[in-house]
Amino acid sequence: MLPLREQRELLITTIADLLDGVRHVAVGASSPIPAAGAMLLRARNEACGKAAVRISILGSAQHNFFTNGTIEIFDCAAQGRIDAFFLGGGQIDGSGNINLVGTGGYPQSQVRWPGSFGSAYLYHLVPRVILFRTEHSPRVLVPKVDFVSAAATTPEVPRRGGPHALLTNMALFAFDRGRARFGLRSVHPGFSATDVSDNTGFDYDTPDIVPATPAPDTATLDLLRGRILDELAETYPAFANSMAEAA
Amino acid sequence: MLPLREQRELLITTIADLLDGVRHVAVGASSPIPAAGAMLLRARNEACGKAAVRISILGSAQHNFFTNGTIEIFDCAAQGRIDAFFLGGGQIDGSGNINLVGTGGYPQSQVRWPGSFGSAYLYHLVPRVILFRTEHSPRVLVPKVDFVSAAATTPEVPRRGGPHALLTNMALFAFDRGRARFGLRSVHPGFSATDVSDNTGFDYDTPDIVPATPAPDTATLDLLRGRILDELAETYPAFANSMAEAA
Amino acid sequence: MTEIVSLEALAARMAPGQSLAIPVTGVAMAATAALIETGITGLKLICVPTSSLQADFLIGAKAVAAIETSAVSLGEAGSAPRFTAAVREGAFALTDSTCPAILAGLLAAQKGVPFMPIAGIIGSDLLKVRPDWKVIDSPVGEQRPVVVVPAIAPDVALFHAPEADRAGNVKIGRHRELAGMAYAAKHTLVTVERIVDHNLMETEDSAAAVLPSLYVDAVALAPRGAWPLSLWDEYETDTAEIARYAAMARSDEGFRAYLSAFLTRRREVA
Amino acid sequence: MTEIVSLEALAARMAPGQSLAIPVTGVAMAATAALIETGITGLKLICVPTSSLQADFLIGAKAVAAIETSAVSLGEAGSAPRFTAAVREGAFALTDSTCPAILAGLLAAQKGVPFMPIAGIIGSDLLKVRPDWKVIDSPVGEQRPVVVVPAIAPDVALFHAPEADRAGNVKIGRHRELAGMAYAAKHTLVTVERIVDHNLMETEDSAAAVLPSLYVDAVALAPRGAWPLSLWDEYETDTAEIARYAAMARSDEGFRAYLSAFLTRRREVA
Repeated sequence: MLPLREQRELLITTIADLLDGVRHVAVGASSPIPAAGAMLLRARNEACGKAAVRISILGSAQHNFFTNGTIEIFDCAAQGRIDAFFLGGGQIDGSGNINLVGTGGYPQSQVRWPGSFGSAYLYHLVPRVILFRTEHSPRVLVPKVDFVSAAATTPEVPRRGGPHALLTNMALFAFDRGRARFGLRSVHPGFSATDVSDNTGFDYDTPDIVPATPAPDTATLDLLRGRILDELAETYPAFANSMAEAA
Repeated sequence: MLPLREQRELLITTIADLLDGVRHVAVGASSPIPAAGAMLLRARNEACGKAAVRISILGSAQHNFFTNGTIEIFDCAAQGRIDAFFLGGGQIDGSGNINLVGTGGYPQSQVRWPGSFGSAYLYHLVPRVILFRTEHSPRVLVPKVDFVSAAATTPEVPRRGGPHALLTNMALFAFDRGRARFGLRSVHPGFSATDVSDNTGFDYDTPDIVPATPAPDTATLDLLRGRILDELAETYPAFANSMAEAA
Repeated sequence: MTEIVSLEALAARMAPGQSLAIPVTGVAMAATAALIETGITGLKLICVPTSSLQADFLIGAKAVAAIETSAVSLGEAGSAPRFTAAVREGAFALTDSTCPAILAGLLAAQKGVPFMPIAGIIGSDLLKVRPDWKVIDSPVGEQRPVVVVPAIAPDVALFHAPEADRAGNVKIGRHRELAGMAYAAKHTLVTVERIVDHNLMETEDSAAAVLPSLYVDAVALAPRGAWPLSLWDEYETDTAEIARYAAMARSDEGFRAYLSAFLTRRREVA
Repeated sequence: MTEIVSLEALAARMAPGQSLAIPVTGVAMAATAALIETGITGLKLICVPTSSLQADFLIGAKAVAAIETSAVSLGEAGSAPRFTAAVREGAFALTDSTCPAILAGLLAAQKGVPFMPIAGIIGSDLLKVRPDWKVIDSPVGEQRPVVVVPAIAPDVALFHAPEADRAGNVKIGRHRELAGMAYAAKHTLVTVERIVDHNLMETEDSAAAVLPSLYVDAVALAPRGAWPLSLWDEYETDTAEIARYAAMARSDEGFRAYLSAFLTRRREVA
């Protein structure tokens, strides 16, 4: 397994790759790794003259393009003005559904998480939702969530939004919306395809040859350890510090 | 018939009386007489320690309590925060319905007025709508409007809003919502009940003795010719001027 | 990202047949002149929620195929002569509305829903001439009949404002219906009195008065760009000019003469 | 008209059993402490659209009979311990929602309509646990299934802001959900860092950041009234204090000790 800094750099780089082509990515509060991925994409696009990337970070003054209160990010998504967003989940199932509510009965859940936030809405409306959850275990990645906070696919109703990929500490999965099923795309350095199957509670497709998730190249590392850390420091000072200290 | 200034002062005073008890009155653009009536009520209430009156005048900077754009006056009415409003009409019928659209066919009306504005909405929501139209003639006060911009009563749906009174250059009518019918309340000095019936195209109830609309008392005239003119000058400089010059 | 362009380039972004949302205050009169000079036709005007000189201009210039509005009027200066004449002639598809219904339609588009419920209206003949509106029984909440109106998503929203910054953030003050138009529209074009070098989003207070560049496709400089109409804190309505227009535009020829002089004057100012 | 009152008098305006709307930013923590000191019970909390310390405080103090929320969490400091425990115990009626649905419900109340349509949500189990929500076929406009949610009209909205003027106009900056709460609520109570002598509505730019006094029943002065939470431009979250709370409130006894010290501290400041 990689050291913590390298693990994070791999995740950040993978997220930047997953975001390739988006114009506007929104990032929830307390999401430094997704924010860093979006910042890396923005920096890369600038360097090679590609389209500018707008990053909205909830709770950041500098990355706030909104002036109409809490509702604006949701309206903006409904208008098709947000291309990518991140969701997690106490549970994520093999059909891409997520559970942010709890397990062990409802409403008196024995394990209760905070609640669904905007997931039930944004999952329908944001074209490229990246499921990001560092813990890769059978208790998180389950066959069927106990409570569907947000459904990944709804054949009965047209929608532009839904899961694009699932990224954990161990692997990257792509999501096939037609089949409502994940496919393993790559395994992070230090883990094997068997580690992944041992720790995943749901069925998924596995290619004959499972590639390793590519590590960031030197140019990317330079950005990550320089400009991106500086940009992160505004919104996530503690995280930026811990990354710098790990150097 | 009274001279122009006295006519106007009578209308303003009558409007102030009709508004007695309201906390928040909204006045459309280009409505100096209704605005003056509201200002008179405010001044009177202040003088005798009664509840303060809030006046919203569309297009006035000083009488603007709104910060949420064009929609706010409508939302505010829906919330029950506006007690009184004024509407006119190219036609007003005996059931209290008003027509702001036109006559002679639709959509190719041969006489076309500007349009319904917010009437179809506000008539339902503002408890005390005062119909104010200076011209008192059979072409304005008709048996049945050619186009119902806003309906006075809708027994099929509960509503708090609707017409309270109709004030013209000639007379004041009260409106009975249960019967959807006007009743003559008073006739302005210089006119008779026969003048009113000769010039009204719809049926209405007439009391055995038709009182004269009371003229403003001295205290009221002092307010009208002093403070109210000053207040009017901010929003309606031309009107305030013409009132001052007529002195 | 927002582009800062010339008034002509801004006008050239409109295509014949598009729907165009225009406001009551913050009216882009200079851009309207530039638009008429492109020879545009077939516009579907959406007045938010009414219009005065701007709609009358576009109608007189035969640029309008359809109009949805709660009213067209010159206010103190009386009825809008080209609008009134065009209605009589049946020169365009006329869709009468009521102010909050137009704002409700835009709000539906802002929220990505197909329709919006709205209070009042029941009993109005507008329901007879608007087959696209319906009265339904409220499916949830308090049980009562309520009017529903479809979403209005204009192709383009066009307005005039005091300031934009270099990033394309636009100061709209309290006139939040301008933001509402932009949220609902596919594209938004804005003219401004001036372009400032500082970031209008910089402080909490200044940001509150701003439509973010996120919604703004292009900004063009147009000093006194609302003239002869007013622009809130900046300048008053030129009532003499509006009265002059009202008198001249009574006939088609008078309108042509007025428009021609207006366009010439604009070219000279530009 | 708005009254300017003491924090105690403001808290005394809430009655047991009322529904209370509370926001995510601009959280009136000092007023919440004053409210808990009145011994209030049976509150129906409406989190707009989520809550953190404030809801957990009120729940821990046994003041809450019902809660409608999209989430309760201490953010970086982890789960909200009293909320989590109360859910497990079934200590209140729990109504789970999703952020934009709470805002849509308030918007319906703002507009005096019984319901509001909202995009998304279909497929979520929220629809199973919310019998007051429905999926309908859009009655007008684009034909597709759409979720409708009922209006939410809170008895009271309570928030904290930087400034009010003597007339009761309140500066809310870009945080327009605070205005949305006030529009929808029957009564609105506001605490502020300071009361200023000038008219906040005076200029177009300053007015854009204001909730008008029209919607504000009472204002009370409460310097650092959001502490230990942040107040946008004014002060940051006291993360150490939140972490201390998170640790202590794991048990009911720990929560009682924390709350007691918090109330004492507030009385000493006041």
